[in-house]
Amino acid sequence: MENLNSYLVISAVLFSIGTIGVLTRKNAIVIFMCIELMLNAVNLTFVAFSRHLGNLDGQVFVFFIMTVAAAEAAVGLALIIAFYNNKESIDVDDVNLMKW
Amino acid sequence: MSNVLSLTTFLPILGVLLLLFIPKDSKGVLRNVALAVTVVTFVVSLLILTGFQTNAEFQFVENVPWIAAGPFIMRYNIGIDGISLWLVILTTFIMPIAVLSTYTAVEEKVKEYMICLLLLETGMLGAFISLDLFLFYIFWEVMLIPMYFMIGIWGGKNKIYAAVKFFIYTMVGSLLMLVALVFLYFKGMQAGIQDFSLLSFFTLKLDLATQIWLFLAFAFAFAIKVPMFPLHTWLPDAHTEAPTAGSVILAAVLLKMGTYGYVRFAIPLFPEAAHQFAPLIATLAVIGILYAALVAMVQEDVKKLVAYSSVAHLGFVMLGVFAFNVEGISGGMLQMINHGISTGALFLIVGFIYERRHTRLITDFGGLSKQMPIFATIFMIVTFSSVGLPGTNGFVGEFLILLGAFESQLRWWTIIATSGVILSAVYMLWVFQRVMFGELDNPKNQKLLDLNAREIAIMVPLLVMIFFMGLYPKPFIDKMDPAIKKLVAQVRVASVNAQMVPPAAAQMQMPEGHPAVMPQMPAGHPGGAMPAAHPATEAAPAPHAAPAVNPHAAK
Amino acid sequence: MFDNVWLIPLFPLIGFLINGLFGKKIKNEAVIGGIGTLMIFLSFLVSCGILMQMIGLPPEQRVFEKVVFPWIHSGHFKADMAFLIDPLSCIMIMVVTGVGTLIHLYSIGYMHGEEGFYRFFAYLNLFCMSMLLLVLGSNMLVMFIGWEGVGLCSYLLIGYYFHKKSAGDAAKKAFVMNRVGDFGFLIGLFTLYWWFGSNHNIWTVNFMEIKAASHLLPYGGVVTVATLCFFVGATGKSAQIPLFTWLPDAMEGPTPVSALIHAATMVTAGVYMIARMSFVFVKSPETMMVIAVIGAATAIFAATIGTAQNDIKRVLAYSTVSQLGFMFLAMGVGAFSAGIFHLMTHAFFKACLFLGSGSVIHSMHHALHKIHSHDDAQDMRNMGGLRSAMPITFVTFLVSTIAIAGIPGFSGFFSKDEILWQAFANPYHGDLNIVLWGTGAIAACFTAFYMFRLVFMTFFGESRINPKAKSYLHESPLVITIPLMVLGALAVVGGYIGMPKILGMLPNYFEHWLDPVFALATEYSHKYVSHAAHPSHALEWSLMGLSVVIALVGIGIAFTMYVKNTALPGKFVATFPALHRAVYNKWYVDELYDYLFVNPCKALGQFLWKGFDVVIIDGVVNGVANVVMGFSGIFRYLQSGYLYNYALSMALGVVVMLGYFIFK
Amino acid sequence: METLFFLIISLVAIISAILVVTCKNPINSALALIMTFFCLATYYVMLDAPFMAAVQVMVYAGAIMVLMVFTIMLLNIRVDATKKHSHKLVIGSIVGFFTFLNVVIVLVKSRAALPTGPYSGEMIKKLGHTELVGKEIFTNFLLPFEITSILLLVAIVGAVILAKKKI
Repeated sequence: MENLNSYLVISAVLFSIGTIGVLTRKNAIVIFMCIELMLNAVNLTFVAFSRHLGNLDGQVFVFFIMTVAAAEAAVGLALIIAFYNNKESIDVDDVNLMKW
Repeated sequence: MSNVLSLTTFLPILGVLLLLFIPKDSKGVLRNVALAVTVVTFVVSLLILTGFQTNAEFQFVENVPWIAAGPFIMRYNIGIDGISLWLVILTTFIMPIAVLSTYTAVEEKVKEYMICLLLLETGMLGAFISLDLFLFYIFWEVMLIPMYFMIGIWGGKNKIYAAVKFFIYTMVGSLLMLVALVFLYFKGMQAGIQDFSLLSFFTLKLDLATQIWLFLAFAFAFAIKVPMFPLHTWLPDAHTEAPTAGSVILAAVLLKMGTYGYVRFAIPLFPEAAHQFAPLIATLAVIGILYAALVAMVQEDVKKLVAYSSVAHLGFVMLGVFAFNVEGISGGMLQMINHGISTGALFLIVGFIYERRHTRLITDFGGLSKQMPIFATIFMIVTFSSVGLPGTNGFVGEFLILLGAFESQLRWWTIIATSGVILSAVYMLWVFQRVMFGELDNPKNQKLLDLNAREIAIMVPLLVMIFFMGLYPKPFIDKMDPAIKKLVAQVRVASVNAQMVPPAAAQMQMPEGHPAVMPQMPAGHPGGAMPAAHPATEAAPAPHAAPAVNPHAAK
Repeated sequence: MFDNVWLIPLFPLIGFLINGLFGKKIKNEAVIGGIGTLMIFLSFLVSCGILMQMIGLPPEQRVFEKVVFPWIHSGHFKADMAFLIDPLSCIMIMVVTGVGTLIHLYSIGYMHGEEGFYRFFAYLNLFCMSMLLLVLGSNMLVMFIGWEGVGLCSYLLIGYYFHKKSAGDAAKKAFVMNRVGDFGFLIGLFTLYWWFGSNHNIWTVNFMEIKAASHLLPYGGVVTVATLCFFVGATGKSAQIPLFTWLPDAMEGPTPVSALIHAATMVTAGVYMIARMSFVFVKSPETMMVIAVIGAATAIFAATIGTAQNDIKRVLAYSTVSQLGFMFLAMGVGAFSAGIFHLMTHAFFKACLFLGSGSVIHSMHHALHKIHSHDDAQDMRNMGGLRSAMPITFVTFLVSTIAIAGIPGFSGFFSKDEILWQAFANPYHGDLNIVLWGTGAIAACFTAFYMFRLVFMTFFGESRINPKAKSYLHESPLVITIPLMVLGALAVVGGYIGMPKILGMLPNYFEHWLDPVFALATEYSHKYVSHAAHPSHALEWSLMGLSVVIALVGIGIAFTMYVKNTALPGKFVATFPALHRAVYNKWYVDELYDYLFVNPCKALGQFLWKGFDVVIIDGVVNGVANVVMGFSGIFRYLQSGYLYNYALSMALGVVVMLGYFIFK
Repeated sequence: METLFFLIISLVAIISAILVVTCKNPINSALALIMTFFCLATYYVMLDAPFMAAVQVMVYAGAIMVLMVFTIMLLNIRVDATKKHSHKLVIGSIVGFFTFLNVVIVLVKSRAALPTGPYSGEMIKKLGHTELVGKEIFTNFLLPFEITSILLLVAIVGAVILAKKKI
């Protein structure tokens, strides 16, 4: 296997790219995908550490994160659809009901 | 039987669960179930009364672990003594009456209303029986929420303003209390106290500076709830906007929470500080009495008038409590119950005419005696009870308060406060005259119906209590007497200590807790007048060196 | 028999409960009135029994205390519901139940057909109960129940015709003024209790215990404070300066009420209270002087007002105030038994006068009602010449008037003369005595004048009533005239039990009877008064003669002005318009009080509410809220509502915090 | 050999991640994301976690991404080329960069702890990864595992309710 650090660096890169995506994109679905990317980056860290420490807890966590991600996907996409039904758009710039 | 206290407290919650399964639209069923629950609670609470032994100990104590979070250990520690006993009974007594009064007054969201009422009951009972400070705080906050909704949803025109004002006023105080509570806990930890139990805090010996700050925080929270001048302005608004049952409970029980807080927590926990502040609080109480009476006199809205009269009455309670003698505190406790009954009754009375006429302006009435003789009679009895006519309950409490305060160092305050007796007659009789006497000239009033059977049934228990407590208050006083004596002893020792701190500090080498070297102070000596009391804070090490356990604290 | 003393207040209470709760259902006036009267009559019988038994006992054993049930026990404080029987309370219960019975009987006739007949009797019974508690109470607190209870009943009965605004006002005024007095009473009570407790560890409000410990009290000082406070209580209840203005207004109540409450019984409570605590009062020479001066001043002040009133009941009301002044004068000069004696005789003749005036009003009202006239049935200017129409009323009224005017042979003479003599010859006030006596004597002259003015205007001369109504005037029914006759008889003979020693015909039973009660007071007074001057019998005889002359002068003036030369009063008014206006308007005391107390209080209340409560306190509260609102109004612009802004700030926050922990 | 493989996979993963962010068309983004997921699955294999790799492919690349692609197709999203997002782009990139910087600094400054657990690579290979993970989940993490089922149930209900009617 490779050095722990290389995995962590890859994970950091992926996470940062995901962050940038969340912050810059307007399409709600893309933002959503970027969040998945960030989650996966964290998953990678978990697995890498788990392997390094010889402890399976991290992998169990990944398992749970996946569950959460799945649930999130279901609800999040449902929200996007509901929003689209309402506004004919999934641009987050059109969502500003929380304004003031 | 040993769990009767918990049973009483949480029966209303069971009632709430029951109500959840009843459909929204069957209003009659909802009302009857709520009534049944409160009546059962009252009956169960009578078991407490019959099982109560007349002594100074806490009884029906239940003490089980509850939350242990790191250094914070909260226990479910409840129990009652003579001081809380009657307030518990008062609460369970008032609740069926309050529920019954809503039968025609509330037509919307009946289910939610009843749930609020029952939750409120649990909150109030819980606060009265808590012996764990943290538990008390939780119940204290629990009370707030249903009341907030009751004012905010079922209130009058200006309900949102009143509800928010009520909530924020109380919240400000209780947050301060929370801070003080946590601080007190850490102080206790240093002295080896492991939990939030009130009884262990009683044994805690604090230096005067700490006491003063903690007392101020507690006193502020309770002063808002009482409410004392000048923190009273939420009360008229809350009372005016609240629905009848809300006003009744607010006046009868919720306000007692403040005065009870002083008697149960602020004074015995920080007795020396309490002595320091007695003149200040007595001054505020006396100002409250006169001020509220004068303001009540010129009110145009009957309900607001009654609300201001509450402020005046509770000023009397505070005066009695801060007399620090048995007569004064007994009077204060009695007055709490009396106020619950007679002001509760007054709010019910205002509710009756409001339901009929949908106005509370005094000028809209006049001459109602002719049309509503039963109502007039009841109103009059309650009016005189509120005025404190001998033979009714109001007198006994007021008299003992004034007597006790006169005996203590608050003599001059008492003389001024006594003139409140005149003013109370002025404003109550004036409103009675304007509402009930005179020509029945408003055509809308000429078709008013007299009280119906339900309304009379609501009032009868209150009237019975008015006379019973006025003519034979002995059982009430006897049950609370030992607990009050204990409290007075606790406070008196502290007052001697408070005045003796500088010499005590000088005699640090003396065997600790040597009461023999302290000359017996005359009981009626002004606590705040001694200039020597303040430097105590600089001599802080002295009390610290003393053992944590106060040898005088009666156990 | 003594053990049954609790029956005395119990019977009226039962009457009150029956009539109060079921009176509306009973409807039958005879039954309601019968129950009310019977109950008070039963009390009267019990009282008689107690009196008989008491007479049978040697004087020093004539004290008995009966605890009915424990009332308030708290800390040091202990007050039981307990009754005290001694010669003084014996007299009082006899007067209350006796006169009370007669007035109940009278009311059956007088109140016939009134709406709320049952209510009236219920209140009347309640009043009797409270009054009996007041006089029987063995401690200050039971007395205070009665004290306030009679105030309550007075309120209820004055406000009996509640649809009249004036009645409501008068009722409220009476209660509030009484409350001012109660304030004094309470402070007095507290002072005494506190002083005994803190100095001698005697925590008591019981009269007998205080009496036993009264030797500990100092002369003056704290006792002056306490007794002055008690005296304030007495002025409220007994309508003395400065708290007298409620009594004339109280005439808004039905006439039997005026007779029972505002003449015979309740208003004398203050006198009774001072007598009850004579052993405390005499310990303060200052208070005694204040009482004497206030009494004398009230006597003359009210008498002057009485001369100009036209309402028959108002004249009697001022007369009552004036007579009460005499009683206080007696108390102030240490003539306690004389004062109580006057209280009793006054109860007879003043009750008779009020009931007589009630009889007149009843008849007038009836007659005016028949012709649908709206003339005032109580205004003496509408009366005149009633003598022939109402012979019984006239005779009893005249007898009582003679009694009050102080003509020898009638009861009023004995008591009033005794008071005047004591005012002159008492050892307390030194040079002030002559002033007190002089004031009293002039007041007596005024009394004779306005009372005979009343009689002349009402019963003599030509009839001024609407001629159409004249034929409807008739004597009242028996149920009304019997009490009149009984009281009239008492007004004549009642005085003989207390005949002054100097007349020598009968021993002064009354004074002997009360001796054990007031002996201690007399003993205390010896400590500081000089009793060197012992005025001679000759002086007493001559003063007695002088007072008779004074009375006759008063009567003579009245006769001249209102019978012989009826134009004189008009001329007098024309000559001194300002004086007449001032007297007619009661020296503007009401207006003065409005100006000094009532209006400032209202204005202050308005200011505190609208100015302080709403503007300052709520201003601060809402101000805080507004400041918060203002800030949040600015900060809310941070809430753009755009998702990326929130995400950005969150990420930024995470970065900054992480950075802080890394680089710290 | 292994290092080279790792580098290639890393390159693919990073490029496809960048593509996820930069592609104009969401479908392309989605495809790039799938690519990234596959790369991650490869990493898991390399880390002796074949079960995780399988789950990664099935759940993420399979289920979740299918859901997303369906949504994109269902909504028929237009390419969002029109709107400007210049300042957002800059600030977002800066924040992202600093995130990266932070993480890297943490990595540089810290040292990993020594292995503590009992599971070495050989052991995993011998006993089988799936079995070990299964044991862990069904013993130590039984309660959280059961609770996830509630989470999923709630998510299903929520999704149905949200998608059902117009809000």
